[in-house]
Parts: sequence; C-alpha cells; structure tokens
Amino acid sequence: MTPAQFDGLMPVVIFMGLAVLLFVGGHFLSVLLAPKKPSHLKSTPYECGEEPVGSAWSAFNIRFYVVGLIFIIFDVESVLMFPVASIFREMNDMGHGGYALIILLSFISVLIEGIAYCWKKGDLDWVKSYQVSAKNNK
Amino acid sequence: MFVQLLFALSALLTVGCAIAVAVTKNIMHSCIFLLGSLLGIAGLYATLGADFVAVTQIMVYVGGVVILMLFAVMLTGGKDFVSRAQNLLGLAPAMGNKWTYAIGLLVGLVVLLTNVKLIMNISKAYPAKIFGNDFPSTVNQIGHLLIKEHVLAFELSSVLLLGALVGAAIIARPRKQG
Amino acid sequence: MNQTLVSYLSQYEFYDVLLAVFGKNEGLLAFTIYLLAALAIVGLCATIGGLGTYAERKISADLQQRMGPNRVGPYGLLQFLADGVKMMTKEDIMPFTADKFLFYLAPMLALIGVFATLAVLPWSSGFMMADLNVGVFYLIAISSLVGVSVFLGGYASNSKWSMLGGMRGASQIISYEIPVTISILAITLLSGGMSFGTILSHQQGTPVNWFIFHNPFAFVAFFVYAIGALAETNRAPFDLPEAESELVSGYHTEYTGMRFGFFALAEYIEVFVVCGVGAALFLGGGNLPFNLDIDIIPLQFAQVVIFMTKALLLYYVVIWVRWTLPRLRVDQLMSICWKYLTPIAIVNLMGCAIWLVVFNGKSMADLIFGSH
Amino acid sequence: MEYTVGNIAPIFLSPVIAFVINAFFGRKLPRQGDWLATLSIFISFIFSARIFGDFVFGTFATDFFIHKTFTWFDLSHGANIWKVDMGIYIDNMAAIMLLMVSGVAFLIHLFSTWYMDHDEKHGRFFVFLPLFTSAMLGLVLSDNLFSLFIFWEIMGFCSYSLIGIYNKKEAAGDASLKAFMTTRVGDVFLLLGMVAIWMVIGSVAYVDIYAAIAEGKFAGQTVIGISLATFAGLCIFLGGMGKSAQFPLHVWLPDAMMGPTPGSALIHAATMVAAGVYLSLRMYPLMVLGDLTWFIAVIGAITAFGAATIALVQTDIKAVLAFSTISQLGYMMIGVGVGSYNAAFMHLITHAIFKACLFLSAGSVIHSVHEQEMPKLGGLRKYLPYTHFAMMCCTLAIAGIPFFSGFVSKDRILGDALYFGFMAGQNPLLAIVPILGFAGAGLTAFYMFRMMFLTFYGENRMGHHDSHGDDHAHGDHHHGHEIHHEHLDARSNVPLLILSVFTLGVWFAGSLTGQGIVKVFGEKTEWFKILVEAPKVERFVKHPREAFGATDSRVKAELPKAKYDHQSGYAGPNPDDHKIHTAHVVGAWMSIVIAFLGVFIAFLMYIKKSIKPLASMFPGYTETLKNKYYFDNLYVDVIIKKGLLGLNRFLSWFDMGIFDRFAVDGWAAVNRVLFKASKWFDNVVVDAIGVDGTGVAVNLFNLVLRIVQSGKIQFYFIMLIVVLASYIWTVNI
Amino acid sequence: MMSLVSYLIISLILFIVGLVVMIARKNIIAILLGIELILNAAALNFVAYSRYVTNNLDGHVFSLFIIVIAAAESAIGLAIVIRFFQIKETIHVDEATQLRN
Repeated sequence: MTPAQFDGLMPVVIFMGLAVLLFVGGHFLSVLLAPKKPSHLKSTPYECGEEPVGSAWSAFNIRFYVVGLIFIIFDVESVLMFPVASIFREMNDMGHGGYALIILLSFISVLIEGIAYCWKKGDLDWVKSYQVSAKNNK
Repeated sequence: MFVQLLFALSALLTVGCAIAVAVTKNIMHSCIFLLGSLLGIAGLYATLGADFVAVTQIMVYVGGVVILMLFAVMLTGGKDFVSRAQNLLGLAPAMGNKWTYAIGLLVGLVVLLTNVKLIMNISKAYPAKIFGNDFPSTVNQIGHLLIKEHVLAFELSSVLLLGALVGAAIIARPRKQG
Repeated sequence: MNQTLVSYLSQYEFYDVLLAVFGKNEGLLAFTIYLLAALAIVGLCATIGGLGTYAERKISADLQQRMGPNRVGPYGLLQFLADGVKMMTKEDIMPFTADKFLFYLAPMLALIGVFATLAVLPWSSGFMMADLNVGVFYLIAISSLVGVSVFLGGYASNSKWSMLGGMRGASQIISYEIPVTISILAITLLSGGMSFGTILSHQQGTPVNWFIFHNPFAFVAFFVYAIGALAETNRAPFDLPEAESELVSGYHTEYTGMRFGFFALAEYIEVFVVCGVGAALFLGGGNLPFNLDIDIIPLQFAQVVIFMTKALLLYYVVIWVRWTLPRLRVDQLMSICWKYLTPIAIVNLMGCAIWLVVFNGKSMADLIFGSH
Repeated sequence: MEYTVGNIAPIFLSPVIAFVINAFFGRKLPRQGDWLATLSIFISFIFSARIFGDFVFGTFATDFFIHKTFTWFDLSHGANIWKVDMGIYIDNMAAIMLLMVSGVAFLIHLFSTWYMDHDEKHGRFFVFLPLFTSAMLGLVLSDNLFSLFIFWEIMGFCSYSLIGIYNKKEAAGDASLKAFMTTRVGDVFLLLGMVAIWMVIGSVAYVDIYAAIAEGKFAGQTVIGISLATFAGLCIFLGGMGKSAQFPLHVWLPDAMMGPTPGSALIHAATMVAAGVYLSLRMYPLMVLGDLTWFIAVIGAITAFGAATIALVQTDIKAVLAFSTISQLGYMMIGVGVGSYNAAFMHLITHAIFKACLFLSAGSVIHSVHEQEMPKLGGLRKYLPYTHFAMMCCTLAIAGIPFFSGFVSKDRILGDALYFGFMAGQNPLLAIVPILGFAGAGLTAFYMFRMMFLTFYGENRMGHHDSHGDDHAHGDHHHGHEIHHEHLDARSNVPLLILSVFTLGVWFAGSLTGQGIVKVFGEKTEWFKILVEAPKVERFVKHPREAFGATDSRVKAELPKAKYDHQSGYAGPNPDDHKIHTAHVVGAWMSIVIAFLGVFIAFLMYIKKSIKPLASMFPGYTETLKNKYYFDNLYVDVIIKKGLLGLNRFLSWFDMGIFDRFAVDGWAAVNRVLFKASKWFDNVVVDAIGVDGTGVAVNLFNLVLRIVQSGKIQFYFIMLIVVLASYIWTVNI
Repeated sequence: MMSLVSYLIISLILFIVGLVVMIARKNIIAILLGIELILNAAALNFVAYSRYVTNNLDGHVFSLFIIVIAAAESAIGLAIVIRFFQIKETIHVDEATQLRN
C-alpha cells in the first residue's frame, strides 16, 4: 500500500481551499489598492443610463422552470446510469453483456419517452410556448 | 488525520448552513445555505467512503435541485414577495414569526429527546470505531447492485422519473389563464 | 484510490528522504506536495487563463486583420498582467439594491467550481493530482457550481440585464449539461470506469486507439461533447448570457474590479478545463504515441506537454469558432440542445452499448488491423 | 405435473402486459387493442384451466396446495425478525376461483368487444378491464393479506375508473366517488385488521395465520378490551363488507351501475364484489376463533332480505340486478356465517356465472333498444331470442328452481342456515337468519321473474315514452321501436350461451338438485364438496413452503374415495349428522315451494294481471323501498351535511383557537371564539341533539376522527411527529 | 471523533432543523427546503449505517434512491408551487385551503 492512497480527496479540498483563499486574497488586495469613492449614481444598477424602475426580482417566465425540470430529470437518470455504464464492460467480459444491454436500453428507452413527450407537447420549444401564451392572453 | 479534518469541516459546514437555513429570513439565502449544507453532506459521504453517493449528492442537489429551487423562487416573485392577504387574514408572515418558531422548536425538542433515547442505545451497541483509510471503489459494487439485486428499483425509478417529468410538465406548462 | 501524484512520487528514493525530513509524517508530506503542486497548477492555469485573453484578442485581431494588443511587452504579451493590475486597482462598486451576501458569494462559487475540477485533470499518468474513481462524474458534478454562480451573480445584482443574463445563463448551462453528460457516459461505457486513469489506460498507443476513433458513435459523441462544452462555458456562439449587444454584459454587468476579474478568470480556466477533458476523454490525453516500458520523470513531463498541446489546440479551436460564427437566438439555443444534441447523444450512448456487446469490446482499429 | 412460477405467473402477467400496452399504445392499435385484452385473458384462462384440471381431475389430494414465497424485503436485525414475504398460494378454492375469474372475464371481454364498439370510451375501457382482471387474478393468487390488499385497492381503483368512465356525466363522477369512498371505509378496517394480526404473529400470510390459530397464539391477546381474534376478524370482515356491499355499506353498488354494463358484469357482479366473500372464506378460521360467525350470518341475512325488498320496486333493469347482486352476496355471507363453507363458495361461483350472464343479457337488451327502464320495455322475446334464452336460464338459476345451479348452492346455504337457526342450539334470536333467508329467496324468485316478464313478455311498450311509473303494463300497441338486430352478432350471443350452459346445477353437483334427491351421476362427481372445505388449521403448523423459483416435484396423493358423506354434509362421525340432513331436506323442499310461489305470484301479477301490482298494495312501503330505505339520504343529509359540515365549523374554530390563536388579535379572537362557540353550540348541540340522535352519535365519532383535519399541512406534520415520538417512547427498542 | 454516533448526531441536527424549517415557515418553498434537509438526514443515516453496521453497499443504493426520489419530489412540488402562485398569487401555505371545506 502506497502511502498516498489514503488521501486522494486531499487535492480536491486543497483546490477548493485555494479558490477561497484566492478570492479572499484578491478582495484584500482590491481593498488595499482600489480607490473608494462611492456615490449614489455609481451604485445604481445599470439601466442604459435611465433611472432604474422597480426591482429586477419579479416573477419570471415559467419556461425557465420547465427547462430546469427536464434537466433535473435527465440529470438524475444519467446519475443512475453512471454505475451501470461503469460495469458494462466488465459485464460484457463476463459474458453478461446481453443482460446488461437490455437493462440499459430499457432504462434509456424510458428516458427517450420523456424527451419525446416533452418534444411533442412543445415544452422544448422556446418560442412556441411564448406564442401560445401570447395567443391565449388575447 | 486528513479524514478527520474533512469530517470536521464537512460537519461544520453541514450543521452551520442548516441552522442558517432555519434562521435566515431571506428565502434566497435559505436556498444558498441549503446548498452549503448539501455540499457538507457530500463531504460527510466522502468521509464514509461513499464516493459515488457523495458525487451524486453534488450532481443532483447542487446541479439540479438547488437551481430548480432558485428558479422557483424567482418564478414566484423573488424574495420581495409579500403575502397578498397577509394582513387581511391575520396569517403568520411567510418566513415565520416567533410563535411559529416556538412551535417548531418545541416539536424539535420532542424529537431531540426522543432520539437521544435511541442514540444512547446505539452508542452502547456501536462504540466509536476508526476505520482505516481504505476506501475501496464503490462504483462498481453499486453498479452490480443496481443491475442485479435492485434492478427492479432501478428500472422503476426511470418510470418514476418519467412520471415526475410528465406530471410536473403538465402542471407547470404555460396555459390559458382561466 | 488509484495513482496520484504522491503515490507516483513515492516510488522514487527522494520521497523517502523527504519523508525523513518531515519526520515520518506522511500526511503532512502529502499535504505539502499537493499544496505545492496545486499552487503550481493554479498558477499555470491562471497564466493560461490570462494568456487566453491575450490569445483571444490576438487571434480575433488576426481573423479580422487587425493588430491586436501590441504595446505591453513583446508582441503585447504582457497585456494580461496589465489587465490584472488594472482590475485590482479598479473601484469595487456594488449596486445599493444588490443582495450583498450573494453578490460576494457568486464569484467565489464560480472559482470553487472551476478550481475543484482542476484536481482531477489528468496532466500525465503520474502527475495526476487525484485519480478519483468517480473522476469524470465528479468533474461534471462540481462544475455545476458555475451554473449556480451565474444565476446568483445575475440575481444578486438586482439589475434587469443581470437578472435576464443570469436566468438565461443558468438555464443554458444546465441544459447543455445533459448532452455533455450523456456523451461522457458513452466514454464511461467504453472504458469501463469513470476515473481518468482507467479512461487513459484504454487509449494508449497510436491515435487509432483514441476513443474518438473507437467507433462511429464515439466519433459523433466527441462533437456533441465539444458543442455542449462550448455552450456550458458560455462561449460564442453560445454566449447569450453575456451577449453584449442584447444584455449589455449579462450576469456580470454590475460586477467591477476584482470580482469581475474572478468571473473572467473562472470562465477562462473553465474553457481550458473542458478542452483538457475533451483531450483526455476522446483524444488520448497525455498518452505517448509509443510505449517505452520505462517510467522516468522526463517522460511524465513529455506527457504533460502532449496533453497541454492537445488541450491548447482545442482552446484555439474554441477561440476560432467564437470569432467565426454568429451568435444563436435563444430559441435556436434551446432547440439545438434538446432537439439535436440530446437525442444524438442518447443514440450515441445506445450505439456504444450495442457496439460493445456486438463486437465484444473491440474498437474499429482492432477490427480493421486485427486485435493485438 | 410440475408447477413453476413460469407456468403460474402468466395467469397474472398476461393481462398486466395487455394493460400496459393498451394504456400506452392502445390508440395506435387496430380496434384500440380490445383484441389484445381479450387474448391476454384467454391466455390466463388457458393457464388457469391447466391448474384447475390438475386440481380437480388430476390426482391431487383434497388438501394439496402450492405455496411459493420469496422475501420481498427484509429488515430483520439480529433476533428481531421483520420481513415481508410475498408469494403464490393455490389451493383447491383458488384453482376453482382462477378458472371462474379468467373464464368469466374472457367471455365478458369478448362480449365487450361488441358492446363497446363505436363507443367513445372503447379504448379506455379496454385499458382498465385487463388491469382489473389481473388484479383479481393476483388477489386470488396471493398468499397473504398484504398483497391481497394491494390488489384489492387496484380493483377498487379500476372499479372507480370504470364507474366514472363516462366522465362527462356528473352522475357518473358522483357514483364513482361514492363507490370509492364507501369501499374505503371498509378498507381502512381491513388494514387495521391486518395490523392487528401482524402485531400478534408478525406475518399476514394465510398459512401463518392458520398456523398461529392452530398454535393458539391468539389466546389471551386483547385489544381495547376485546379479544384480538375478534377484533381482527371483525375488522377484516368489515373490509369484506365494504367490498361485498353488505349492509350498511351497500349504498355504492346500485350507483355503480353508471358504468358500462360489461364492466358491471365483471366487476360489480361476478368478481370484485365476491372478493369480500372470498376474503371472509380465507379468514374463516379467524372468524370462527373470534366467534364472529353469527354476526356475519346476521349481516348477511339483513342484506339478503333488505336488498331483495328494494329490488321489488326498481324499474331500471340494471338496478334490479344490482340489488339482486347485493342480496345474493348476502346469501354468501349467510353461508360463511352458518358454517356452510363450501356452499358459500359454491354460491360465489354459481352466482358469478349466472349474474355475469344476467348482466350481459341486460347489456345486450340495453345496447339493442337503448332503453333500460323496464316499464318502457316488454315483448322483447321475439326480437332477442338468444338473449331471452340466456336470461331465462339465469333467472331460473337465481330464483332457485331445481336443476339449476342457484338451487344447488343457495339451498345448501339455506339448509345449513335452517340448522343453524333452529336446531344447533344457538341463541333463538338467530332464527331470524333462516327466516330472512327463505323470505329473501321467495322475493328473489318474484322480482327476477318480474324483471323477465316486464322485459321479455307482454306487449312491447317501446316508443311509449310517457309511460309513468312501474307496473302499469297497459301500454299502447306502438311497434315503431328501434331494435338493432344487426348489432347482435356472435360476439354478443356466444358468451351468453356459454354462460347459460353453466347455469345448470349438474356441473357443480353430482345430483341434479344437489340434495341427493335425484342422483344422476352418483357421488363421484360431487367434486365441489369434496375439494372445497374449510381450512384445517392444524396442518399448516409445519407447512411446506417453497422457494419462489422452485419446481414443484412433490408426489401427489390420490383423491380420497368418498371421503365426503354427502348425505350429511360433514365428514366423520357427527352426532348432528342426522339433524343436518333433516334440515337440508326440509330446506330443499321449502325453498322449492317458496321459489315456485314467487314465480307464480309474479306470473299472476305481470302476465295474467289478475293480482294488482305491488305498488298499489303498499303505497307507503313502496315509497320507502324506492328510496332504498333512505340510506342514501341518511348518509348524505345526516352524516355528511349535519355531521361533517357542522363539525367543520367547529373545526375551523378549533384551528383558529388552538393553532392560530397567536396570529390573531386578542379582542378579535375572543369575539370570534365566542361567536364560533355559540354557532357551534347552535349547529352541533341544539340541532343535532334536538333534531336527530344519530347525528350526535356520528358527530361524536367524527369528532375524534376529524379533530386533526385542520387543513394545515404543518399541523398534520406536527401530529405525525408527535405520534411517532410517542410510539418510540412507548415501544421499548 | 468519527463514529456512527457522530454521524447520527449530525443527521439528527439536520432532521430537527428541517423540522423547524417545515413547521416555522409559511412559505411553501421554504417548507420544501425543510423536506430536503429531512431527506438528507435520512440518506446520511443510511450511508453511515452501511459503513458502520452492515458492511455492504445496500445503504448506498438506498440513499441513491432517496436522492432520486427527492429530486422527483422537488420537481413536482415546485411545479405545484409555481402553479399555485399563478392561481392564487401567493405561496403562503395557509392560503392553500381549497380542499379544507
């Protein structure tokens, strides 16, 4: 057993720590070096030079959520597929390739159904849903 | 030593962020603290040698659930949202007030006391045990479990996700205002 | 755990000497080695990122028949340092309507997300910082922090341009994560493991053994990956979140000075990382095209050079594409992801699986030239 | 014969596959996949027939059974065994049941391809029908109450979906909800019963329950002051009551006729409603142990008689059949209660066959003339000869006319009931069971023939749409009816004829009458009596249990020779044999007489018209009957309107007062509390006590149940946590 | 420092915090956050037990499925929240009372 086997995770933590350090350090430098002349006009949010109207934190279009929704489902499905994909070759070498293939394909086919459904219903269309809602608002 | 350090860091992150989730009044900050807490849990998984679960935690929660929650917060009006009928119906404010917190803490206390009983027993049954730093690969074993013992759950989870997708898409789809 | 930098070095005598110096404290030694290496890598990547801005300008100037930066240093080579100094000395402005906590947090998340991916980048077979068993998967997962940071950056500014850019950016990043993930899944399938060590060990030798040439599906998967990675890093033609002509500057409109610098740094390093990952997954990474059966440190450096060369070539292509192609519309962006890339990626995945079973794991080269 | 999962599972799986395919791709298939559903049921039928053949004609012993189990999940830790097994359990009863369910379901599917043709809900119908069939077959195959419960609920869902299949009609939606909710009441109790059993023996498998009974594990166990066996048996029987539409949970079944007629035939006549009886039969040893049989018998008798009286005045052909179904289910429950195990089961089978046939015939009539009000029908004999024939056979069977199956099974039940009520030395009040049973039998003969006469005989009253009310059979001679002869084809007639062939008693009993009066085939063909008997719990103590995938290779024993003394009905030396035999003979003759009397009165009333119709004889009572004894009104007006709504007002006060008090202004809160309290006092105390005592009782009951129904999820959550915490504190882990 | 009990205590704290969030907050999204915390506490317990008690990876698979289900649950839950917001223009949980009376 080589001595370094126990801390393969160490670099990960070190890099994350470095990121934080760099951020803090950069801030520190910037505080030291940068001028500080605050004014009201400077700290208004940019709105093409006009006075900002209202807050930007208002209700957004639901299309963003639908995209996020499709994403999370696919994300989770790919997460589940990763271990299976990892052992696929091993299974194939052991002679169970067909079994693993069937498992994997049936899993993927359900995935395809999901995307086909969303495609058919127009959830993947950025513009169409917009037009639909515009039409419906009339 | 490193593992202990990682454990301490992760535990601190988890618990600290979780408590921050509960005390902050800003739903957006709450979501971000949740993210921190979930990252901490991923760290805890790593200390348990569950590398795949740890990364799954990051992938699904950080990459998916938290973003979805942030989207949902935005779609429901962001943090500035004030309950429309807050003052008319005399409802508690959206992020709770001292009374709701009092009830919550009371129930929390009940759970705490209840669990202390359980954990006392467990601590007797399973005294502290330091494992070596042997973290064998879990991915292959999980893969084998998924396509052998738990193959039905594996396949059904895809159906579950399909159902969730279809259902949520139907619910969330833009439609005629009725 | 597989091969790491420390375990690689421990096979040499000087490791024992170092160990003695550190009073037999292996953990401390490992920490020191890793820290030094990490500092080196971060420095390297920061330089690459900085040079990336320079290269970007130079190449764009070249494509547009201009001169580009040419004042600071030879050929304007030190321009990025000047830019860096400028950023540090710029005033740090925060909109008074902003969410201060998140405004600070967003660039940090971007930095963490990008830096953490560096830990698993396979510089060479020996100089790998950490060869996690879940390597590629980890890389995909942790880099999704960037999506959160883009969203938060847009949100925290409380400016309409930023918000729009943040929302767009987040939804674009998460969307394109799917084809990228599924393409990588195909490679996982072919290599039988998620660690970069495993993936690279399957691609040793001549270029015909690279996974891109393993089968036609993998070939297509490379391009899916490339397009998806381009979009994930918000590079043109997918730079809608920061589209200058539409959204002023997108999610970092309100960011100035150092914090903007962090965003920029994170973005450029991320481009390098995805190029490196593409090189490692599909183009054989740092594998030497010949097998010398000896393992000496100079050869490791040769591997690093090969890896860097491939990654930087891809980097060049990325810049080239940026200055060649026009930007997409937002609806085209979504339809490319969901209607073209994702189905193609899924078909690739299925194709790879079927190929593996039908041809019993042999690559095209094996089939043509006979198994060796 | 070898039994593996491979040749049992298709029984259950092929309808499931048909369901899945039809659910997802049904619209793409030709004829919306009805042929697929039918084919799948046919496959089930083939496999069931094989098992049936082995069990009945093969060389299996009487008490042979197949039991294959696998561990579904195992949470055992150390000495604490906590695992749930699932499995297949087939004994003689299950084998017969399988054949009946798959056979009847196949014929009904076949019929439905004709009946639902060109119907807008054709595709959806053929999604739920195979799902239902698979659930019913799964229920029969399951070896424990837990999986039985799962299939039970799936059937409930299918029933709900099929009742409300015409979802544009509001009445259909209401009816489906009513069916769903009413059966849920029973299901809650069933679940409670399962929990009670689990508490004692840590398993809900039939064999484990039988073994536990034999080992006396239930002895001394009590819950809330009553014996646990009684409690568990009662809860399980209440579950069966809900499903089998026993009084007082019968209200859903008549409304369930909103669905398509073949669906009613399968679900609400032949199979699902019999599941409650099947459950009671399966749990018979528990019922005996819990001393519940008299209760079952009384409930059955009330149901049998009450439903028969209501059926007297119904004008809708399907409503008559619905109430007769309830009534016949009551007879089965009587059978269970009076210890007539095998006759109860036989009645389940015979009833399933003839009632399915009756419903299909009714469907045929309805589909042909688009009319289901009997006063508007009549004289259809000429136009629907096959239907008439089939319906007549079944009516004869249900009426208890000798040589038909209904006579065989029902009169065995009545014979045992007679013994039970008068000769067994029971509480004399239990004589009500045979009295109501025989009275109901007479009424059955009467109302069934009333239906026949009004529908198929007399003048055709089609087109006479302003005919008012029942029993005014003077219709004008309007022959401009629209009978769709061309719609009738083999798919509609063949199932009817096949089913009507099996209404003959000779298939079920060696003798034509079943009472040993006319022996035709001799004793050897009394297969039903020989094969079906109450489980002997002792032999389950060390029962053979096989791995799920194992091949059955045990040596099969010979069928015992004449083990069954069919003269007495009970094996072995029994001092009461003689009495029982007497009771059977007396019962047989009595019921023959009563049945013919009923038929004769019906004949006089509706053919000869020499007796005034019923309605004019007892006008007030008829009104009560037409309103079904006001049960619906009771439930809706008293329980729901007075009880629940009044309670809601109280609860809204409770919410505000207890949970949200801090959120409201103090003065307003005091005001509101006073106001709500006075309102509550008004509504609940004054109204309910002053107006209706029942309301108060229900209120009190609901008060306990609904105190947590505040409508605030967080409050639910707190309750959940508190309950969990108190559980952990009380249970010593 | 690292023992089964330490993980259990962390997960207990997570659970209690999730509980408090769920009960104290009236914002439906915040309640969903609490649910996520509770689910994570459960998943953490599974993995801890699988390392310290059972010594197999079934616990990992369980927490994997918990994560999967949590993702599905939050997708659906948030969709409902958004829909609810579109209809009632509020995400206050006490205004979700259509089913109460």
